[in-house]
Amino acid sequence: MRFYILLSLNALTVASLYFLVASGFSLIFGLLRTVNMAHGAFYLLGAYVGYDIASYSGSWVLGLVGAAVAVAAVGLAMHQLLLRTLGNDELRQALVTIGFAIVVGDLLLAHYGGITYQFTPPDALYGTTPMPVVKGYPTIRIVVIASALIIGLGLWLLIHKTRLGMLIRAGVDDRDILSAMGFNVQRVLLLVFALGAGLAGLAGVIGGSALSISPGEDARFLLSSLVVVIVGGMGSLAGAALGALLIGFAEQFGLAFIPNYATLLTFLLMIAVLAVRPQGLFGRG
Amino acid sequence: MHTAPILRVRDLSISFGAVRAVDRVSLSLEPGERHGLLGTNGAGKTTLFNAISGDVKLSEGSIEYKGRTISRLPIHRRARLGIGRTFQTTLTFADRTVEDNLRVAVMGSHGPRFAIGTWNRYGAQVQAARAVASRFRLDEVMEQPVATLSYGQQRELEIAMALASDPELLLLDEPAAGMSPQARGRLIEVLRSLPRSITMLFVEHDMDVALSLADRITVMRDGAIVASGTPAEIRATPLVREIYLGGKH
Amino acid sequence: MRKTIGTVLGAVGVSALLSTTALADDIRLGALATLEGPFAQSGLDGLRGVELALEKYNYTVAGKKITLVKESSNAKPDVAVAKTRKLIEQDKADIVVGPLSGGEGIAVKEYAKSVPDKTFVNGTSGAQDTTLRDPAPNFYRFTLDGAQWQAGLGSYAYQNKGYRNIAVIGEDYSFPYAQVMGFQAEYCTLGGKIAQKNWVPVGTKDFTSVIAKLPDNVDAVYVLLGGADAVNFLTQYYQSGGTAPLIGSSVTVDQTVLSSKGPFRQKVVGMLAAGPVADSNEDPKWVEFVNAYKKKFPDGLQSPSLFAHGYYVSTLAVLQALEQVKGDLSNDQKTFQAALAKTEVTTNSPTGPIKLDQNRQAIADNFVTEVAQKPDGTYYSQIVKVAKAVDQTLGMDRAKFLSLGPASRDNPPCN
Amino acid sequence: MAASTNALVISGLEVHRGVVPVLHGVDLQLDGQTLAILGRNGAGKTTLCNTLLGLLRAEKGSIRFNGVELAGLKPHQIAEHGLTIVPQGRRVFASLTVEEHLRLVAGRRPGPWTIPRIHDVFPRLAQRRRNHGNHLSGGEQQMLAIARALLTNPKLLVLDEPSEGLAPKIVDDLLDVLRAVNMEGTSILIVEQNLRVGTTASERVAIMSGGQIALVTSSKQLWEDEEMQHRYLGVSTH
Amino acid sequence: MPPRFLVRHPYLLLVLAGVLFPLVGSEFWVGTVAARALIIGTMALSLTFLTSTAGLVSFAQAGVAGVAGYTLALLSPNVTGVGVEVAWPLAVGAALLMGTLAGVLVGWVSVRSSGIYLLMITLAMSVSLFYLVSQNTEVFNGFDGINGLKAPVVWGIDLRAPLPFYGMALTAAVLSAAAVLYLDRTPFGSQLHALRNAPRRVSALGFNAVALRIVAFGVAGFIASVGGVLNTWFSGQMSPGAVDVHAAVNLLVVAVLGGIRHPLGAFLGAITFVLLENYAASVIDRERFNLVIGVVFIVIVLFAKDGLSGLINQLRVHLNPAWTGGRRAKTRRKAA
Repeated sequence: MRFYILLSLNALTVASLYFLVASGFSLIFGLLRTVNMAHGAFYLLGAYVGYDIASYSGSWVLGLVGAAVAVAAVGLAMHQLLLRTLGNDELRQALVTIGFAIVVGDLLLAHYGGITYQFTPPDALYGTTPMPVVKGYPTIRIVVIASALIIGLGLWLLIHKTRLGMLIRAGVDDRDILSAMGFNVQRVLLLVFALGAGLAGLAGVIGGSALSISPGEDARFLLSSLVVVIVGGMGSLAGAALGALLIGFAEQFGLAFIPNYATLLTFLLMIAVLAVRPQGLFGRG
Repeated sequence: MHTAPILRVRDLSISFGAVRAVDRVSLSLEPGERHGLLGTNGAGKTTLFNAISGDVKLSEGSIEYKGRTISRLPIHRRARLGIGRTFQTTLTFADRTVEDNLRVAVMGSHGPRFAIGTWNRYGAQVQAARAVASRFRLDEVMEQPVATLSYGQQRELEIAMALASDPELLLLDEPAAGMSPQARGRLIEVLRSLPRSITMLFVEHDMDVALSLADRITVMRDGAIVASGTPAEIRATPLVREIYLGGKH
Repeated sequence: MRKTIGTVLGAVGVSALLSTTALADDIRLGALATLEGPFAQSGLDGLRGVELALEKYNYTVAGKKITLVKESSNAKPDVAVAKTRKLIEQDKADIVVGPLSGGEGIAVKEYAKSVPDKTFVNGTSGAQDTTLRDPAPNFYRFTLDGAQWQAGLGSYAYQNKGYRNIAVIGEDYSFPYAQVMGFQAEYCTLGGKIAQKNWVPVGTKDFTSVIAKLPDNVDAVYVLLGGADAVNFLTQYYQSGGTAPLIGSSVTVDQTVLSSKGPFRQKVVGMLAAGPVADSNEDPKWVEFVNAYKKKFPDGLQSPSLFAHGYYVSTLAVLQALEQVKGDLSNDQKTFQAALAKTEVTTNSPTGPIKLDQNRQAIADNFVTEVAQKPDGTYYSQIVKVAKAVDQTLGMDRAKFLSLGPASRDNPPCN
Repeated sequence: MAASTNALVISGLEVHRGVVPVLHGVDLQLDGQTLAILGRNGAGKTTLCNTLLGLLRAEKGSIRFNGVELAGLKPHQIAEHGLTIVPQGRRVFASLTVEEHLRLVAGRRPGPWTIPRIHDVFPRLAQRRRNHGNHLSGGEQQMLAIARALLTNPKLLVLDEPSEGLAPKIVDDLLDVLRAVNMEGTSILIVEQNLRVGTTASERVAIMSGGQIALVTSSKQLWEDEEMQHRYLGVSTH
Repeated sequence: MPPRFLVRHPYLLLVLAGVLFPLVGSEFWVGTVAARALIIGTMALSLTFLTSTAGLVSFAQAGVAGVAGYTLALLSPNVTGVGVEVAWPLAVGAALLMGTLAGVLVGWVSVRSSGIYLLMITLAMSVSLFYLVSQNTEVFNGFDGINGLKAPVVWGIDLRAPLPFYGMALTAAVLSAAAVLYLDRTPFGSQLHALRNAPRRVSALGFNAVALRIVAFGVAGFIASVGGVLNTWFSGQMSPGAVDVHAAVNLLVVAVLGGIRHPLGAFLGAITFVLLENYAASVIDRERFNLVIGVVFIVIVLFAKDGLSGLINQLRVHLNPAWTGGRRAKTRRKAA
């Protein structure tokens, strides 16, 4: 019993982290139709930048905020310099972001080297929170779950309850008509791109605290984001949540029971979904 | 002489989500008949078309072609049975030559498919393509990429491709859409000159084209058939005038 | 016009092709390490070892200048072979030191067979079969293999720590298999039991579900993870409230991990491990080595890792043999290779004497260590036991050892 | 009387789709009144609308509104000059509720149109407040598209086939609303396939054919001249 | 002026250059750099074939090549002790067959996806293969892979020696490229082009578009397998690294560099890639290869839509307008 509860908690943690990363990825795709293959690089960049800010300032929270802001800025720069000129050519957009990801990944390796970094979160977060049945669960992992809930809820409120959210939804539905109604859609796109990139940076700090930061994490989280949104449906927040949960549970239960094929399981899940429902579970088709 | 209908649509309905685009439509075409479909935008003509050609799944009802139920056959199987079609927005192989478009079209329903000899070995198919081209006066532009043709020529190619596949039932979706008056006239001539071995079902906005080409006409509104008859009968139906012209106050 | 362009292009092309011809009398030493990807840090440290050794000889042997050519792989065997070929064919290296990781080692050994007139000296790659089965006559390994690196650990855990029942968690590939084999050779022979073996896919980052599966009643958990994975595991283990003591492999709490930034380090003090180096070694030659390392590489690790050490002693062996043959690489290097096979690194070795067996595999000392913290806050490994002159068959008869077959997930069994 | 303000002058407008020219030299003027553009499918009517709104790029020519050149401006900049559209196929936002549609555009420009007034004119929209755009009937969607456009308080309202798929009763209501809108000073450009709607909605009609304006005449004249209908529209009432 | 037949068949020049290359290149350049470029080019050719004719993109071609590579490894003598040893022609045949089938499988699973979605589902399949082979130890020997593979000795010629190996790689590359160029001129090629232009029309004409598409993936699978077999011999081993996400990205990079709209762009891209790999390192810093390749890649995507082959085409037109291709010039004359 205790084992299964622990497993589920772990699956939830992993799902939360995947959701945090994938939500930004999905958001960007939803409005801009851009498959941002540099999203993993944004995650890793956020993690490193957050680490630097946190160790310099001594404040983990400042690292969290700083990483989000810095990565949002980098995202904006990438959008303006590389993506904007390509218009609506999805394939070339994906390709150029692959190039950007290669460059960022290599620069990070050059600057931070191959060693593993790990945040020193506030003492309150590093340790174990007592819980019934399972006795205790790592506090930082509860923080991960909580942040996913908060960010998820925040995004939901943003999209469904605010004026910006109305603009975003309208933009997803019909970009042209929105601009013909007098809205500067380009500005909304930029804002969303920055938001999506910032989320990746934020996730980098949270993921770097719960796990660790090292080269290669960029490709890993890009892949996980891809799988999550492909299963859940590109551009759908609920889809990202569902996809993250499915992948998180498949991965952790797989690791516990068929460790040798755990990762394979998640990819087979994705292929199965795609073959039957190419637009993903929640995707519009 | 009464023969069995070549196409029989029975109680066909098609829904997209909550919207019922085609609502219990029944229709039957005699061999050799030229049948026009009229109706305003959104009346369900193209959806009905797509259902017959296999592009759209039907929700209810059935479609029979030469006595055989084809409701569940995939598009290409229907095409091989002799159902050819054109598209409202030109759907050609834009960066290939006219010749290539036509000879591929010739091979579609009669093969060979997946042929990997050089074109020299498929003289009959190439000849057939040339024959269709000359009927549409496309032989002068045989080696030009389609994208460099004028709009009118592209429309003609659109129809030529459907004919190249040697259909028994030809579905024409607004064949003259966007063409200049002269081109229109030429197109009508070509369509008229087609042998009666080809049964035609066409959608047309241009009442003149429709009325002058059709033996029978069916008028649709909001997914349902509201009138059906010979051109003369349709001309005299007040309902049709109202639908099509808004009618006088 | 077009002709001119063609001529120019041709000229540029030809000169590019010719410019790489070797200079006459130098000895060219190729060094192959991983400078890309997750093992980049280890590779960098390995190259530091090569440079330290060369510096010791002032880049000269018997009046001949030694030119160092570095090349980087990414821990993938095919890349390692491609880069080795580049070193040999393009950079005209006479001798190659490297590679760094297990799979690379086997691939390079296979390649070595096709160029018998060149000499290959392993870097730190620890796969048993690089030298144990089907060895290449011109491939030498002056470092211990994965199984040897655990020598002393099993008996120390059983006898000194009193562990009788342990669980294993390791990455699912040959290096950890070999390490477990080395551990079991002592531990299981003494009567220790292994309650559970968990092999997790390479690249797993979240181990908590495996941790949850660990039995409650074990005396210790034997962890065979390295680099970022080790950092993640250790963090997650303590966060999950793990209390059983940990035993590490050769790379679980080495300097690359102990130098990592993160709070997990507070918890690993006292953790048992074994490997070819120990930071606290009081051998003056080790101290000298460490000081030279720190002096030359102020931004290096706090203490040289086993990668720096492995590349260092391997390069030293090459230089020693070169000195002996007076830099003579003629006769398809046969003279040099014979000298190398007999080379013993003793006076120069920071970690005790090293000699080769019939398969050109090192017999050397191995250290059992515990993690400790210095007053300045840095972490290091402290020697608790030295296994002397460990050979590749772990003291067993060669035929009997070979009959055990290659190490795998559950071979050899623990009984 | 709203004449002589909100004047639109289009001259020599050329637009391509890809490499194919769709509009070749459109000249048209609208002067504070209502103008209907009639024409067959593919004559270039929708292309003209989309170019006016900046959704398509003009290859050549000029679009001046109240003396300001609009060609080359972005859609939202053009909207700031008071142009708005009720697009073909309504194109309401599927994931916004009726209420959200209205709130999104209301109050951005001063003018007579407010949400309460919209609810007054289209009580059906008030009832359907919480429904999403894709859960409305065709007529309701059309009302919403018009409401959305009116709430921007436009100086020039472009309607692209507003009668498409609507019941005659609804079309009549629609025409009443448009008349009121025009009375308040908004110019109206209405693109239609339906002869009756086009001629009823406006005093003047322009007939488009082959990407050009073939004829500008009074609605009355076109409605009565069946020969003219036949010649330009390919429809006839005889 | 070059002789007429060379103008008419400019590709013959390339073949000639390939044949003559060993006369100027060192052993390393021939046996390692050029051979590797030809192998990578052949694998990338499978992608440029798919894209330039059928308009399909695939991230799975490295994986498909890997299926062939693993099949060959498992049926050849190796030092890892896995698989069954059979005669080498049989092993090669089986490898090509399995690779082709893998291509067919990729096409079949992804049949409902297009564009960017197709890219993602094929990436997922490729990554699945990676996890399968790296986590299965019984058959594929997991992470460590299969070692000690060698090209055979045929009629006394040791195919693993640099020059014979180069010859073999060149032959394979030329034959694959010729096959692709030939297919382009057959009805099947036209049908694939049709599929790229207007898949709906293709069905409406009576073609089974699904089958056509799957066959295209099969052909691409075969070509990738040719590259996969050579690559396995070239590296002397087969391990998950050959089918990981980096391998998939690299192949896409190669194809895009060379120009994904022309089949032969694959070889241009491969040559560039291999040269960069060997020389970019010495230009900036030995370890910063990825930085260079990333920047070059971005520049190509941004400024040369059709990659290097596109640039060369533009240059050719610029230098000699009459070379625009006899066909179009002819039509113009006819039309006039």
